[in-house]
Amino acid sequence: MQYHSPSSFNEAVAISNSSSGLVKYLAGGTDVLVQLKIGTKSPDHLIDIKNIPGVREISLRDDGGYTIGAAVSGAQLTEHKELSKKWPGLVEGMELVGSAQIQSRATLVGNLCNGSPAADSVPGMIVAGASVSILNSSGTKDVLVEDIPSGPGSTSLENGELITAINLPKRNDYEGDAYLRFIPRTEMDIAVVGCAVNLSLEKGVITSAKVVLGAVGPKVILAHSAADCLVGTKLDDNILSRFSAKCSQIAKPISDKRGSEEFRKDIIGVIAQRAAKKAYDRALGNN
Amino acid sequence: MAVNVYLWSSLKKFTNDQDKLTLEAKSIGELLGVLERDFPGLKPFLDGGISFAINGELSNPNSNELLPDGAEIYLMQKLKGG
Amino acid sequence: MTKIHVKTNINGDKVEFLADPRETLLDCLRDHIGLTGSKEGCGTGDCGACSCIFDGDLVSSCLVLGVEAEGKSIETIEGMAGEKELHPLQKKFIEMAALQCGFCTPGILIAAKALLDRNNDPTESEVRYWLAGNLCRCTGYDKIIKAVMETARDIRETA
Amino acid sequence: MAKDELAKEFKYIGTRPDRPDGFDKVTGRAKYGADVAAVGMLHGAVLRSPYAHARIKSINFEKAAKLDGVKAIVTRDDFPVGIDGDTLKLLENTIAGEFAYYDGHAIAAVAATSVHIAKEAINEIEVEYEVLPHVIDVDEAIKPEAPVVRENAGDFSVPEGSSPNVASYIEFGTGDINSGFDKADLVKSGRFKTEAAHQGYIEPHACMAQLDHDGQGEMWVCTQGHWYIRQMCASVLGLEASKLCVTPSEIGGGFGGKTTIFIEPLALALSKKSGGRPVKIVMSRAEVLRATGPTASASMDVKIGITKDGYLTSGLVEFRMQGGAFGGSPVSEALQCAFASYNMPAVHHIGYDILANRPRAAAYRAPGSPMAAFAVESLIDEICTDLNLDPIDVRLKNAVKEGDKSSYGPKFKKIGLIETLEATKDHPNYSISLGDNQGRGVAAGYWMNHGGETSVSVSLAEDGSVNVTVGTPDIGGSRASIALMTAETYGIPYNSVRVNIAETGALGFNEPTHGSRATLASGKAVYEAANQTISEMCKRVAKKWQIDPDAVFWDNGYAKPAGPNAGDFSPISIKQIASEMDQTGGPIAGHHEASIRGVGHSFGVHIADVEVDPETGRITVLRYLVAQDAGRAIHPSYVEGQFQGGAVQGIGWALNEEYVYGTDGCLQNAAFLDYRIPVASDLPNIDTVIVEVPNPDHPFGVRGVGETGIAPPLPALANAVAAATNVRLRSLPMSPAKVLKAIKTGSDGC
Repeated sequence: MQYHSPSSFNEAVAISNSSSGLVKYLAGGTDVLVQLKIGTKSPDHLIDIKNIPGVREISLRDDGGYTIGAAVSGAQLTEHKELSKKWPGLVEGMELVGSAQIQSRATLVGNLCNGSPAADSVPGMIVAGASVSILNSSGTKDVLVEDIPSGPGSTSLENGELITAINLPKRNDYEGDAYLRFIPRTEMDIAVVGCAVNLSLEKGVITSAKVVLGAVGPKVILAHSAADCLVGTKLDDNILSRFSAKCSQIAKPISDKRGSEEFRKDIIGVIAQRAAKKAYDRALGNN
Repeated sequence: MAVNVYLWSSLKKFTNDQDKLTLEAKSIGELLGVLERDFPGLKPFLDGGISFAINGELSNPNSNELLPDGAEIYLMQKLKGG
Repeated sequence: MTKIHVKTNINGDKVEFLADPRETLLDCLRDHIGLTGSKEGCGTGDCGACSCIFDGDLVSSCLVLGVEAEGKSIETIEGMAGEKELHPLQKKFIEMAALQCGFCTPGILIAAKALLDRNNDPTESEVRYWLAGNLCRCTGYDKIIKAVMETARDIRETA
Repeated sequence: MAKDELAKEFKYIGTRPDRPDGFDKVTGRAKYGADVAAVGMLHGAVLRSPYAHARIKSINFEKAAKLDGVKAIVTRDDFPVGIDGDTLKLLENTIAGEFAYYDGHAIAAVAATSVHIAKEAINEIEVEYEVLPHVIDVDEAIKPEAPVVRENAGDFSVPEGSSPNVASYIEFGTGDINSGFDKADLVKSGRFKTEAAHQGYIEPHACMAQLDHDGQGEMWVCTQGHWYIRQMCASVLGLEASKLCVTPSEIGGGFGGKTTIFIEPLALALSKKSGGRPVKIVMSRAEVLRATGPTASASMDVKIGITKDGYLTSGLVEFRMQGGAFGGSPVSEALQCAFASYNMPAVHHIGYDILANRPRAAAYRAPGSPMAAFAVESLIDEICTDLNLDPIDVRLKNAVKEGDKSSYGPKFKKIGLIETLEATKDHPNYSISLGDNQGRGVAAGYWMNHGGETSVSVSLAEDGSVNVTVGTPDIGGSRASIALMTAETYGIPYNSVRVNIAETGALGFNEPTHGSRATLASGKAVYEAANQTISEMCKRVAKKWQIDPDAVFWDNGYAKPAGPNAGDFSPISIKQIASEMDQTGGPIAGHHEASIRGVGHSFGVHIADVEVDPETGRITVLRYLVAQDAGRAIHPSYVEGQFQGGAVQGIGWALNEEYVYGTDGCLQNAAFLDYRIPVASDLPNIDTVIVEVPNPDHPFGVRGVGETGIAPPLPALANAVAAATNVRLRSLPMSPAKVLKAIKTGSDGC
């Protein structure tokens, strides 16, 4: 295995394109190093992007949105007060990844590129309408986060393509998001199910809703029809139970060591309902 | 000197269906010898490692230990500990 | 495999070593530098026994490559005590019997120090969640949590 | 000094000084299994079976051997033949012969100049397997048509016509159970199941070994008992035991799992084959979970009769326990613990030790007792609910006391179950009011404790300080407790005692630190050895004073004349005696070797409060109380630590820990990520009450405290969940999915 530590994104992509064998980018490393340890995906070339200038920065763009560098850690997100206030759901999703030790290293981009349907930060990014900036040999492009996951452990990224940053749109008043997951312990588990909800309100009535379900399909599920049943409502109990049932119905989980199909279908509704309530409360208070 | 030996009932098949034996033995070693001589079917059990309770006190076997007259002796499988 | 020359700073000392790029920072600390206080309980970031401070951040050193240490500054359990006396957390752990086998202790002390350095008035719940990445199988955590809480109180009182 | 004089008032015992090894352990200086290296050292790695059951048709390691840096490869062919009995089972488990019996079973091992090369070499070894049918579940394994794990595995005890996977059978009881059931107002029965749990020590197994062709060798190893390691390694390798010197490292937890061999003989064999170079093997966490430990899984039927005013009339248990491919589940211990807390007119016990394609079970804290407690204490709780009786009162009515015959035969001497029950009843936790979805559970637990083979020495340093040398590795503060007992015996300050853990050459045989025996047995032996040196000191002082040795007695660090008739002499301190040793007859040292007797049975009672999320099935432990009879708490902090640690291991076993196997019989959760031991945020404080009913047969009243605490949490939590949800879970773990299903359907299907 060869280790590279380029000082620019272009150099990183160039190294990737000129290397043979399995090439991996290294950001926080909390997945890549585990794969190295257990020997599942031993790369021939590892390209560490952490020494590229700006890669650990969170910046407020002129349009009011945020750009989050590819190597920004979970801890940095949590410590960023403005961002946490505007996108608490997105931040809490990332914050749920692993321990304090993991939080110092793990990144949104890494969590996304690992391709796990149970990735805690991905549903929050999708409901936020986040996009990623991708650099490849022919230039840069912007792609919605929801278009990146393509299946368990896989993404739509082509060989050599590098995500350089995550872009969050501007946050408006009376909007709120939340992410909740279910795990057997209180910490250190992979989500059995997860759900992110983002709501916009007008006079307490939901005008738009986005709902993403995690760990209940081969990749995250955009639950459009569940989101639709929230629009035009004030989230009363009737709506919530319809919403909950809809989410359970949309979920297409498998049975594995972390949970059975039946259990996942059961509790995704419960978790989604709780996430919706939390997002709604936040949207009400967010002005 | 007679002592009373209590065996777990799954061993009765080796002791003519008795789970209490009154045997003449002055020491644990002698007792083990008598058991093996009179009830050869017990040998694999005795060889497999056993613990004793002599008048309520649990211990590993010590062949030289003298037995009080009328002692109440339980033979059990050797205990494991964590 | 060609090894890479790494120059770094560990517990205030300049250190150089040759790392196989596959080696973790934990491997390098233990096998090349002789600092075996950081332990490997899992190698996959689940147990926290290898906790170190890496450029000011609490990390699992099993999830950092040795070559990433180039130009960085690292604190390990071996550097926690002062020249004359133990760190207050170390003293309190001994005093309150917050360790049994002691294997997870270095990682827990490093993690607890990282917490108290940023917040010397944590709630019990904050301490428990902060230390959730540090597994201990002996103590049931009770005395560990109490020792961290008491140390925090002592630090506040002397501050 | 007679022990009854000592038993009353203590100067050091019961205090909480800093442990002697504390400094080393908070500074990272303490050396554990993987923390050493030697000149010329090689690194070992082990090839393990990817199948649950397979015939090994061939092993080809030509390619692996050619890799640069590979120095030795061993397979079963490098081990002696002609071994049988238990030693053969040990060897078979160390390295597979014709068959691989479980996923993770060692097939071959490599020593190379680096870990990376050793691992590469492992991947280059070609093994041809013929996959065979496997069986994992205990109830499946006992069926007559189940795949046969090992041919002819049943021993002398197995009744004719039993399933081929029954390794041994046990049955005992007392009284007429049928008439007991007839006398009962309520007879209740149930089937209970527990999954295997791993000891979960944070330190993976590690050793560094060196073995020459002349059969002399050395080993550094993390173990609870290095004489066991020596004995087992010598027997599977055909070595002379005394030629192998085994030094214990500090040990990062064991809980019973580090009382046997796994990688140690492989390291020795690799060393020998590489010309005597030291070889270090360190297991990965996945190897630990796939190939070491765990405890047995169990399927248990219980039937209990009770009168309407709460007196137990009769009990019947049939336990089926799966202890892996070689047998050895703790079924006999489980049966002994099942009804041990109760004085019942009639009890009967039946047990089966069953084989399955799983790793060979190792001891785990109070082996067998937690499963037994889960079955029996859960059913008693169901009965209390049915009859509307207070669970502590029912246990008090039936609790065993001094003079009662135990459920497995022998009479109890002085025991403290009643005192322990009363302590829980009086504790504020028992009367705190509970909210919605909350419940409280009570359960008792028992462990018989253990003395065992023990050998220690004590020597006086020239300044009057004392060196104590024991053979029981310090896992949880035993250096401190032994130093306290030594200080107490001499009447010298705690800090004037240094406790060393010796290698195998320095003392006679010692059983491991297991069975709650280190403080009990080493403490008792050190007391005897110290008293030898005290007699010697009195003798030397008597010579100096020219009086009869009997006229000198020892008091609080001084030799004193026994009374006015002995003469008028100023007391002489241990310091002075020590400083004059070289002129009064040479070194003063004592030693004691014995199979330690006088163990004291230990009972514990726990109270758990939980809250259950009715929508997700998630259990939160709100508060937890452990009360246990310690006999005497030598160092109360470490006694509490044992209570708390045991309780939390039990909580983990009850809630989330389990072995998850695929249909292929392979372990799917061989990592701490998915083998879910409790983390700090899962738990409340663990409250403790140390009950002290001194063990009359120990000089300081010690009973042993390590084991009992793991048994009650399993039923206490199940009982609390039943109280919170009105649903009884009879199988563990009570994972959220299972609890939710039970809430929805009214039962967990067990």
